Order: sequence, then structure tokens, then C-alpha cells
Amino acid sequence: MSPRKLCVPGEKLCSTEDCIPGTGTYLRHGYIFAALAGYVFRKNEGEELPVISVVKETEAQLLPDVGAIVTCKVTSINPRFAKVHILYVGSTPLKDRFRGTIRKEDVRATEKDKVEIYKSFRPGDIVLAKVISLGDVQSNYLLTTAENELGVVVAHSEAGVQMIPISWCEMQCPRTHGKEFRKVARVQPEFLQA
Amino acid sequence: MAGLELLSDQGYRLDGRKPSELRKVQARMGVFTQADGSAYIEQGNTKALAVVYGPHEVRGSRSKALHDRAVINCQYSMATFSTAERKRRPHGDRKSSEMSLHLKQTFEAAVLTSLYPRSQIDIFVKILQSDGGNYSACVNAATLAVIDAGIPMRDYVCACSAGFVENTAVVDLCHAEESGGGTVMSLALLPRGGQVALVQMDARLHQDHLDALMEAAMTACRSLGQVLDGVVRQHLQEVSVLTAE
Amino acid sequence: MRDGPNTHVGSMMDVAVSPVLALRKFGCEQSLLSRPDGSSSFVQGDTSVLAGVYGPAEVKISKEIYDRATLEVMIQPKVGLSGVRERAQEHCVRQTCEAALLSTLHPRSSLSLILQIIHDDGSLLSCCLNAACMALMDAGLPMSCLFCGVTCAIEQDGHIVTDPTSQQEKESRALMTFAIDSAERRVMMSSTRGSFSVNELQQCVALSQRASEEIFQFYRDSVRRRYSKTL
Amino acid sequence: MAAVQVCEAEKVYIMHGVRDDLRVDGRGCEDYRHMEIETDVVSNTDGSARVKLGYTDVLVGIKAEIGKPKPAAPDEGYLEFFVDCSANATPEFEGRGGEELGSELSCTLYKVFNNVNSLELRALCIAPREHCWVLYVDVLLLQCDGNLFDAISIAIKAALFNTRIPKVTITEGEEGGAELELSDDPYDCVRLNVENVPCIVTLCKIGHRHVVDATLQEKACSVAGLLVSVTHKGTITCVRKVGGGSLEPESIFEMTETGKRVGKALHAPLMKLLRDEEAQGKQRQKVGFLG
Amino acid sequence: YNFTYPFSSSISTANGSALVKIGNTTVICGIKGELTCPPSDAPNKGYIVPNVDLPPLCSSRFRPGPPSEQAQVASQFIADVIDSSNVIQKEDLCIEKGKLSWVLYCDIICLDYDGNLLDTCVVALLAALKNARLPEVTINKETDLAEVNTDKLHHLNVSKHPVSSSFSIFDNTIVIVDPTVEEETLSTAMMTVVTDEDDRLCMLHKPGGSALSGEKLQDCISRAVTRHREVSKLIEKVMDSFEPDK
Amino acid sequence: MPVDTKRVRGPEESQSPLLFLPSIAKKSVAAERGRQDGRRRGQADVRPVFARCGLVSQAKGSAYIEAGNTKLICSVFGPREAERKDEAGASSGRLLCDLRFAPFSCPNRGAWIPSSEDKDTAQGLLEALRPGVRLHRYPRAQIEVNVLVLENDGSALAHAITCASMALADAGIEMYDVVLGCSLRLDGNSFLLDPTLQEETAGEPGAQGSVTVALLPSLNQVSGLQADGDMREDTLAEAVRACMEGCHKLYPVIQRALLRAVHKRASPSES
Repeated sequence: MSPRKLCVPGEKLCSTEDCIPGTGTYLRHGYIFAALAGYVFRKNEGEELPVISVVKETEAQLLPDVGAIVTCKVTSINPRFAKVHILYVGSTPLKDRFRGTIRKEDVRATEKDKVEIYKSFRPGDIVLAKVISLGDVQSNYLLTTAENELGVVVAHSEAGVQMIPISWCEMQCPRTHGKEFRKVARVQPEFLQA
Repeated sequence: MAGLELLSDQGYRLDGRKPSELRKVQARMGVFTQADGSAYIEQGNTKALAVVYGPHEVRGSRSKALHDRAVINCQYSMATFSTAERKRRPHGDRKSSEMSLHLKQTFEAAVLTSLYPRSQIDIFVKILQSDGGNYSACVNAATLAVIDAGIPMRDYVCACSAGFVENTAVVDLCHAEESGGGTVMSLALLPRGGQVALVQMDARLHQDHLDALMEAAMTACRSLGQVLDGVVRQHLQEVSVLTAE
Repeated sequence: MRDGPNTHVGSMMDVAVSPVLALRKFGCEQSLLSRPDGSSSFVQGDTSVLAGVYGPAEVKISKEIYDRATLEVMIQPKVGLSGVRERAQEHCVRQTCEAALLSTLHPRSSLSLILQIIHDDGSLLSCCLNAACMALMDAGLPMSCLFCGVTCAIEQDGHIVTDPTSQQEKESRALMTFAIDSAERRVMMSSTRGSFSVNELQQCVALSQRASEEIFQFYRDSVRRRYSKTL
Repeated sequence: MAAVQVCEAEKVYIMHGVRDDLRVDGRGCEDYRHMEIETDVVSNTDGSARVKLGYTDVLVGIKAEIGKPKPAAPDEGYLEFFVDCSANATPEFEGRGGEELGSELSCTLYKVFNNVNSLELRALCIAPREHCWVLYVDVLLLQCDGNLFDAISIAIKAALFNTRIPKVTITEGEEGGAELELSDDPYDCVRLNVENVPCIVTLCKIGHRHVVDATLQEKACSVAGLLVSVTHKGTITCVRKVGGGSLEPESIFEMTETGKRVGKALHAPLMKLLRDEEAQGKQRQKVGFLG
Repeated sequence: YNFTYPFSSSISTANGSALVKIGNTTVICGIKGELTCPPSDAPNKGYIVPNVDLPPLCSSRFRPGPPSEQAQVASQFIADVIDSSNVIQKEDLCIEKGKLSWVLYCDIICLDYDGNLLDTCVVALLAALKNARLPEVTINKETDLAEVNTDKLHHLNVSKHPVSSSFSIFDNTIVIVDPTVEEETLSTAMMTVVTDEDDRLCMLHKPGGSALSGEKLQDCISRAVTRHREVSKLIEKVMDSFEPDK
Repeated sequence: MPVDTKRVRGPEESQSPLLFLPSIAKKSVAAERGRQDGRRRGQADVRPVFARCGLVSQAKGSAYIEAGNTKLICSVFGPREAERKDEAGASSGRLLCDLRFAPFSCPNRGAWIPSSEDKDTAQGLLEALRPGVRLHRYPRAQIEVNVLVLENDGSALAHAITCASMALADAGIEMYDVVLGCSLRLDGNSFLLDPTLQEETAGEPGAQGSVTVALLPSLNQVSGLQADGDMREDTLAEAVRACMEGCHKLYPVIQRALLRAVHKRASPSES
């Protein structure tokens, strides 16, 4: 493969007439500039013009954004909401922890009024959730699990054993056979790769 | 008492006042435009500024809010150049915190806080020049500022200091008299009802003298009240003339 | 503080004076303060430390650990502010306590241990450890084992002294403090000063392990005495 | 800093106005607001001044104390600055809220004023390496509506003009050490030469033009500004870029040019005013805050 | 073992300096000598004041502000190592008894924190002390003032060469030498052994954590002794390579 | 003065041996025609710069720069959750700068506690960097820049700016442009570009001035400007231009260092 082109922030890449700006670039006075130090990519995506983007070694670290699917760990619960630490955005691990909140109303899509937090999550659970808002001045990221694919993916029973989901709202401990309530996620195959 | 002769043989004080005589009081309301209420007062050489913000939403943690009345938030500070010896910090030391607390207590007694539940009223006072009676100057300035802000009060709060020199009660002490080592009492009074909002006294005093001292301080507060009343009426007149035009 | 409250529950106990193993008189009193959840005062000769434990209580969010309790240790010197030396001692005491405490039983809560030095006449760190252990016990916190502190000093001529006074400490060539656990008499903590040979170290460890027997026996006696009264 | 919220429409309005050299309050781009200056307002100080610039209101008090010269400059006295962003100005400054801004301001003031070019620091020296005068310049913000630097610098200049430092005589003490004796006579004092003391002009870039003496609203429309301190001769002693944006080199040159012109013009009337006020002497009715 | 790379870097503003990298952990030590009065209780001694700083620069776990507990503990540790090992005879730092002595400020700053801080600091301190050079100071008999001659520089007399070895202990079973930050946080206890060239121990520092049996303890000590040889050889080699061109 | 209880304390007072030096006649820099290190006056003659990225393993991005004897290291953390939350932080990120001088970085030992000058320098750094960073891409987050001056031999702020912007680029933070810093000493009528500490402090007071410029080179925007000392307006303009020229000289070096760092990391798989 021919050596790829490298660039540093502020480098003029091309005019908007040649390419469509992609990630890691920005527009100014009709030209596309690099915003990152990295490799320059041009890719044709069926449009008339190729998309130009700048990529560092891996995907540039993104912040949890509205609509992103995040993996998080429950840190504490109370009757109104569960507090979580966001660990992954998509499949990118975050270097620093971000805090999020799952409110009672956002746990399930149906029968919202019957949801009880302590029957949905327990501290230490690993949960798949979606960002619905960046939150306001006081609050953290607001997350939701109100989809079939979202909810608890890994949970440990009181005996300390990883539990097996047995229904959409229950998990069972393989050692004690005790059942515990959870908002269980139907894990999509694409998330099972790891 | 060593050193200075605080009371001459003829019964006059260092600055020539009689024991029950106040210093010259000058005051003005509405000195600033951005604050909701503001006032400036000079009591002799003591000069104080007060501003009032509010009532507004409770700032900081919401848990401070009271469901049935307003929170009074006071901060007392002194300009670094206000004293003969330069101060290192304008506020935050123990004495200022104590003074802030006293002001808060005084105005909680006077302002009709129950009219503004879940809100906050800020009273910030600043001593520009200090020559005794800082507390009273602050209270008087703050009263005018609260009135300027249009916040309802039970009554004016007037404060005055009083001390005991050679068995005579003297009022409105200046710095030299305050530091003479005798007893100093600060008293804040709602003059019309005659209720005492705050009394504070340091050093020791014989119980028999207390009544005399209180009486002297209360009389002084009442006369201060009249002065303040005059200032308010004057201010209102000026404002109404302006608005009438 | 030692002769303060009238409810003198603690006891004084003489330890048999053997040529090598000589601990000073020690005494202890538990539950002498009413505000903390657990308290103790521990006396070794003239060295005396007062300990108080608060918790489990609510924890500041910034210090919250989601699967166990947060332990804070503060050592207050007799006079003045605590400095770097105290901080290092706090660190040692804290990690020792953390290893003994079953802190996973109180997740997201805080435990604080305050050690007030009443008088320092040598073997201070070991006295702090002993006071801490008694106070934790008094607070009723679950622990996997007990621990005790022993200080040994090696004198200029190579003679080893246990539980030295500050005069002996000053004249010594090396000084070591160990924390010994009650389960298997192993070394939980060690802090040393001065240089010494490997052999000397081993002698000191062995000596401390022997001394720990006596201290644990003393723990047992004083706790037994206390509960025999309340029951 | 105390900021105001300005919506997009307001921003556009202000920017269009600036383009046409007409600002919200009717001023041109290089005009100052109405300014009031009064000196000698606090009697406990050695020099003081109060400046009102629009709604911005600052009080400066100067106290002279005897201290030890800095080892780097043994034959000079020095100035110390402290800016007290009091809660009077805005409730945000309550407690420690104003400290950050205060230390930032005092740091810049130190750079601008504490050098030999602006003030004769040597005159503040009493005995090299041993004693010198330390001028504590304490700035009190009473109300702020933008352009703090300009108002403060003018107030400091006025207060320095007003400052009177008692004369000191050094006598040989009994044990050989030098003893300092302060003169009691209030008229036996040293004045400072304030001629070279600079004034600060803050320029805010709004759209393609720049304005002096911006109000808080105007400041909210500008991404970057330039702070220029100018002496009466028109020399520039200090430049700082302020704000979060960047500037084109050309506009920097334009802005310094304006700053110099405006700043130079500021000095003469200021000095005249101060001299006039002093000439009135005792007869002057002190207004203070009662006016 | 992670390998140890000491570098003697030249910070020309310091009297002595060293940059040391063990694995990823990087530490810089700068020594500055100043003149002061000797302590009143020991008029023939000088001062050595070590301080370890863990700035937010070196890892995201440290916040700006006053030194964290860990930094304070490390400072105290280094101070104890200096005292216990007699790396410098404090008597050497005295210039005139009761009047003037050196105070050596040894400021150790961590630039990259990836575990095993203490070992790195001790190596950095030793290397910096070895390349530190102080100007000659004499007291002028007439004026009673100190006179400094920057043309004559003297090395310090480093009498002992302490080397520290840290171990991460996992429940009295596994012992890891030279742990990374990840290993440190997962371990149940830490232990640091400081030895000098005569194979004597200067420090056995085990701040709590899970208990350790006598055999394991002995094992650690003997590993520390072997490590001492390796490290001191390395330091000497590096110092030699720097010396000629000065 | 309050006692610092969180550090090992030394004696109450101590003096730097430099104070006891027999006072040598201060060599005036102005007297010489050239400069001590052989560079020429009035020319865009910067010191040789050595720059590297990615030295601090624990940081998101880091850089080290050495210009003559001035040595700086910088690390960048984030974007991480903002600590302080207010209205402004919700829509765009916050940039935090911390700059410190190591105690041994100057001829006289500095204190650990940051002085107001350190804070002032940090503020200058922040103002210079902020226009270069696309902060609106990082809502509710903060990016931390930590600079440590290991040795200060003049122009510390200018190099801190360059070093910090390299570390930001190394951390993969989106930027409009790299930010380059350059400073200049005005000595009488001539310029000394990229001055050493000696040049910064020497000379007659009164005829001296110093200028520091931060430049976004490809956009040709000045993001930071600090100038002190008596100067005429045209001198200032000239000085700013000279600094900009100095920045442009620096640009290729920085560019190369950044590209090297990108190259060193595994190249991304085609996506």
C-alpha cells in the first residue's frame, strides 16, 4: 500500500468542491482543514464527491452523544433513579469515567408506572443503555433502557455468581437457583463479539 | 483606665460630645443602579455601604431553601484600607464571619421573610472606613438598603453601641473609646415596637449597670431611627418629584 | 484523659519481665467517649493514645467506593498541626486496618478513625495500632482478624529492646515497628528506621510475634472483663 | 467575570450599530462613557480615589507601609496590588467567588504599574537593602458594568496623585543600628510623580471594528480584545490579548494604534482635573457617596 | 523485572539532577543547595530536605492542589531512607560549626506515573546526589560573611548507595517485583525493601495490607539484595559515561 | 506565613549561594554586538528546538520540548467529565491549564506553592490555546493541560504554548490549528528573538521590553499577545512581526515531530 498521507491540525486539505468534509476536519472559507494530527482518508460513498476525513490511530475518542449506545456499570440505586458510570461508547472504551442517570421513567417502554428501580437494577450490574440527553446544569447524562435490546447484560447473584437470564424481567443464579428481578436485555449478536 | 481620658471632668468626651450624644449621621439611599437596593451611611468617621439583592431564587445548594420563608444571606466585609492597620483580607476571618451571622440574625427578626417562601435575600455590607460602631453602621445602612429594595419590614432596625465609662453610659462609641478596654454593648432595636432584635456585649459589666446601659442604647437607637426615617422620607420625596415630572 | 472519666472500665496488667521480652505496663479502656461509635484509649508505659471511630456513615460522593467502605485515618499530634510524618503513619495504620476490616460488608459508606496522641514516650506507632484495633472492636465493625503493634529497638551493642521509651529510641541504632495479625501471627505492617542486618530483622520479627501473644491475650482479657460487666 | 446574557438578535443589533459607528448608548466607537472622579475619599488611607465610569464604580485606597526591599532590587520600593471583587458588585462574588478574578486583575495591574517606567520606585527607597516604602494599592469593585481595567487604572493614577507619604529621617540609633523616624506633620510629606503612570485602554473587537470602553453587553458580542496601557507621551507599556478568540495581525496593529491615540488623549484632561481638584483644597465639598 | 534506565540529565540551573525511567515510570530529581544556619540541636550538621511531588501531569489520578497523601507518604519515605542509610553524612554539609551549613533541597517530580514510584525516586535521588556539585564556600574572617566561589565545584561525598526494591503482594502467594500501576492497584499489599552495598537493610517498609509470612519476607529480602547489585552497576555505568565529557 | 504541613520542612530560612557571589561587573548585553550563544540580533534567529510527542504513558497526549536550555514537558488529559458545571459548560467544553515551574528550574530555588506569577503565566497559556481548540466539539467535558517547566532559560511561556499545542494534537483533540509561541526581547533598539534567561533579565531597565506572541500559523491569526515595557507603537508592530516570523521558523520542526508521533502509532486499518 502506498504511504498514506499524514497531516497536522490546521493543514489545508482541499476545497469543498473536491470533497465532503468528514470526521476530524472542519470547514473555513470554502476549504477543508484538518482538525487532528493523523492519516488522511478519502472514501467514495456513492455520492458525487468523496468524503475526506482525518483519523488518528484508532477512532478518535468521542464523548457520549445523544443516541449513542453505551455500556455502563450501576453504582447506586434509589427509588427514583439509578446512577451509573459509563464505561464504553459503542465499542470504544472511555479512558475517564462519566456519570449517568437512568430515571425510573426511562427503564421500560411499557408499563412505565409499574417500574421499580430495585427490581430492575442492582449496583454492580453491567447495563446497555442509550443516551437521551446530555442533561442540564445540575444533572449528568440521562440514559434510557426502554428498548428490548437494552438493559442488564451481566449481573451477579447474591452468591456472587454470574446469573443467567430466564425471562425479560428475571435472572437466575446457577448455583442457588434463586431468581432475581432485572430489566434484562436481549443481547444482540453484534455485541457478543467480546 | 490608663492612658486616655475618655471623659473629661466637665463630662465631655474625646471628640467633645456629651455622653448621650450621637455622632453626625449622613446617609443616602439608592447609590447603585445594578443592585435591587443600596444605601450608604456615615456615622462620624465610620462609613458603610450596603447592597441588597433579591428576593431571588436560592443560589447554591437548593437544600438551603426554606419552604415557609425567605433565606437571609449576609456577608460583612471590610475594605482592606478601612482600618489604620491594613487588613490582609476583606472578609473570611473569624470576626467578619461572626459579624455576618449577627447581621443575619438581626434581619431575620425584622424582614417579613414569610412573604417570600423558598427564596433568598442577599444583604452585603462593606465598611469603607472604620471608626468604631461598625456593627451599628452596617445595620443602619442595611436597613436603608432593604427599604430601598422595597422589601417589607416590620419596622426599621436601628442599631447603636453604648459603653460604660466611669459610671456613665456613653453612646455611639468611636474607635478610641471602643478600644479603651471597657464594656461595649451593641444593640439593634425595632424602635416603634421597642423590640430588641439583637444585643451583644463583650467584657464584664455589673448587673446593676445593665439597665442603665440598655436604656441609654435604646434611647440612642430611637433617635437614630428618627434620622433614618428622615432620610427615607427625603429620598422618597426626591424620587417622587422625579417620577412626577 | 486517662484519669478523666469515672467509669474506669479498663485494666492494668503486669507482664512478666523476661530478659528479652519486656513490654511496659499497658492499659486500655473502651467506650470512654459517648459521641463516637467506638472509642478506646491505649496506654503503654507513659505513651498514651486515644482513638475514636465513626461509622459506618454516609460518605462524600467524591470518596465513595461502590463495593466497600472508605476508611479515613487521622492522627492528631499532641501539639501543633499534623505534618508529613503523621501522614505517613496514618497511611500505615489505614492500610493495616483496611486489611483487617471486612469493609465489603458496608459498601458506599465511610469509616473514620481518629487517633489523638495524648503523650508520646516511645513506641508511638505501635500504641496507635493497638488503640485503633481496640476502637474498631468497640465500634462493633466486622474484622477478619485482630492486629497489634510492637516496636523493637536495636541498641548500639546489638541488644534488642521491645517497647522502648523515647530515650531508648533516641539511643538506639535501629528501630522497627511491626503489626502482627492474630490469626497466623504474620507481619501485616512494618516500618523501620536505621540500618540493620537480615539476621537482626528476623530476631526482631520473632520477638514481636512472641510479644503479640501477650497483647492479644490482654485484648481478650480486657474485652472479656468489659462484657462480663454488661451482661 | 460578571457576564450578561445577550441573545443573538441583540448581538446582531449591537454589531450592526458598531459597524455604523453608533453604539447602543449613542456613543461612537472611540468614546468613553461619562466619567466621575473624586480623590481623597477615605481618610484612613494615604491616598484614595473613586472613579465612576458609566455604571462601573471602583474605589482605590493606597496605604504606605515600611517594608524590606526585594532582594532583586535593593534600592527600590515596590507596589502591592489587591483587588477585592466585593459582593456589592454582584452576588456571584460572595465568599470566595471573586477571588479568581481579583488575583487575575491584580496580577495584570502589577505588570502595568510596578516598574520603573511608570513610577519612580527609587524614590520609595528609604535605606537600600533595609527599608523601603511598600505601597499597598487596594482596589475595591463596587459595581461593574464592563471595562474594569480602564476604570481601575484611572482610579489608581488618581489615587497615586493623591498619595502623600510621610517624610522619614534616619537617625543613628544607640546600638549603632539605624532608626527610622516618621514625620508627624501632615504637610511634611513626599508626593509621587505620576506623570508617567500609564492608563489602560481596553479595546474590544466587535465585527470588523473595535470599540473602547465596552459595556458588558458589548463585551458579550466580542470574542477577543486587546488591553493596551499607554503613557501620556503615547508610548505603549503593556499589551495583552484578552478573551477566548484570536485576532488577525492587521487588526492588532490597528487596535494598538487606536489604543495609543485614545490613551494619549486621556491623560491631559485627567491631570487637569486632578490639579483643579487639588487647587480647591479644603474648600472643596467632599461628595463621596452622598452626592 | 522491568529494566531500569537511569539517565543523568543536565538541568543546568540545579546543582545536581537526574532523570530516571523504570519501565514507563519517569522521575526527575533536582538538587539545589542553599546556605543556612545549622540546626540548633546539631550545630555540626546540615539539612537534606527531600520532597516528592506527584503533579497532575504524571497521571490522571492526581488532582492539582496541595500534595496528596501519597505524595506526602513518598516524601516521608525518602526522608527516612536518607536518614537511615546515611547516604550523605550530614556532618559533611556543615561549613562552619554553628554558623553556616548547606541545605540540600532534593525536589523529586514524577513525570510519568506507572507504578513503583518509590524505587524510581530512590534511584533518581542517588544519581542526582552523585552528580551534584556544590561551589566552594568560605567564611571571610573580617566581614563574617560567606563568600562563594563558583569556579571551584566539589562533588558530594556519597557514603552509602541505598537501592530500594518494591514488591506487590497478592494474598501471601504471589510476589511481583517492580509492579506497574495496574499491578499495584490490584495487589493486596505493597512492600519496599531498601538495602545498601553491605547487604544491610536500611528500610523495610510495608504499610499494612495483607499479612506476609516469614519465608516470603526472607525471599523478598534476598531478591532485593540481588537487585541492588544490578541497579548499582547500572548507575555506575551511566555515571561513568557522563563524567568524562563534563 | 502559614507553615506548609504537607511537605517535608527544612530550615526556616535559607539563602541561595548566588547572593553571596562577589559582585561581578554585570556584563551588558547591549555592549556586545552579537549574542552570547552566537546568534545574531534583529534576526529571526531562534534556538534549535528539539521536540517529541508521546512521552508520558499515562496521559492522553504529551509532548516534550527543548529549546537551548529551556526544557518543558506537557501532558493532556481528557476530554473527561467536567468538574464544575455551569451554564457555559453545557454547550462547549472547558479548557483547563496548569503551569508550574519545577523548584530547581530557575537559578534561585522556587517555592512549591505556585506564585501569582505562575498563575499569570498559566492564564496567558490558556488564552493563547483556547482559540486553537475546537471546544464546542466537547460539550460538558473538560480538557486538562498540565505544563511543567523543568528548566527555565528564557521564553518559558512561548515554548509552553508550543509544547501544549503539540500535546493537544498528540491527544487527538480536535483543533483549528496548532498554536506556536515565540517571544522577543527588546533591548534598546534591537531585537533579541527567543531570548535566554540572561538576556531576559540583563540590561538597563527602561530600555527593555518583552513581547510574546502566539500564532495559528496556517490561519494566520494571533491567538495570544503579551507585551511589557516602554515601546513605541511601530516598534511593537515590528516586534510582533518578528515574533510571527520566529513562529513560522518553528512550524516545520513541530510539524515533523507531530507526524513522527502519528507514524509511530499503528496505522489505522482501512475503514
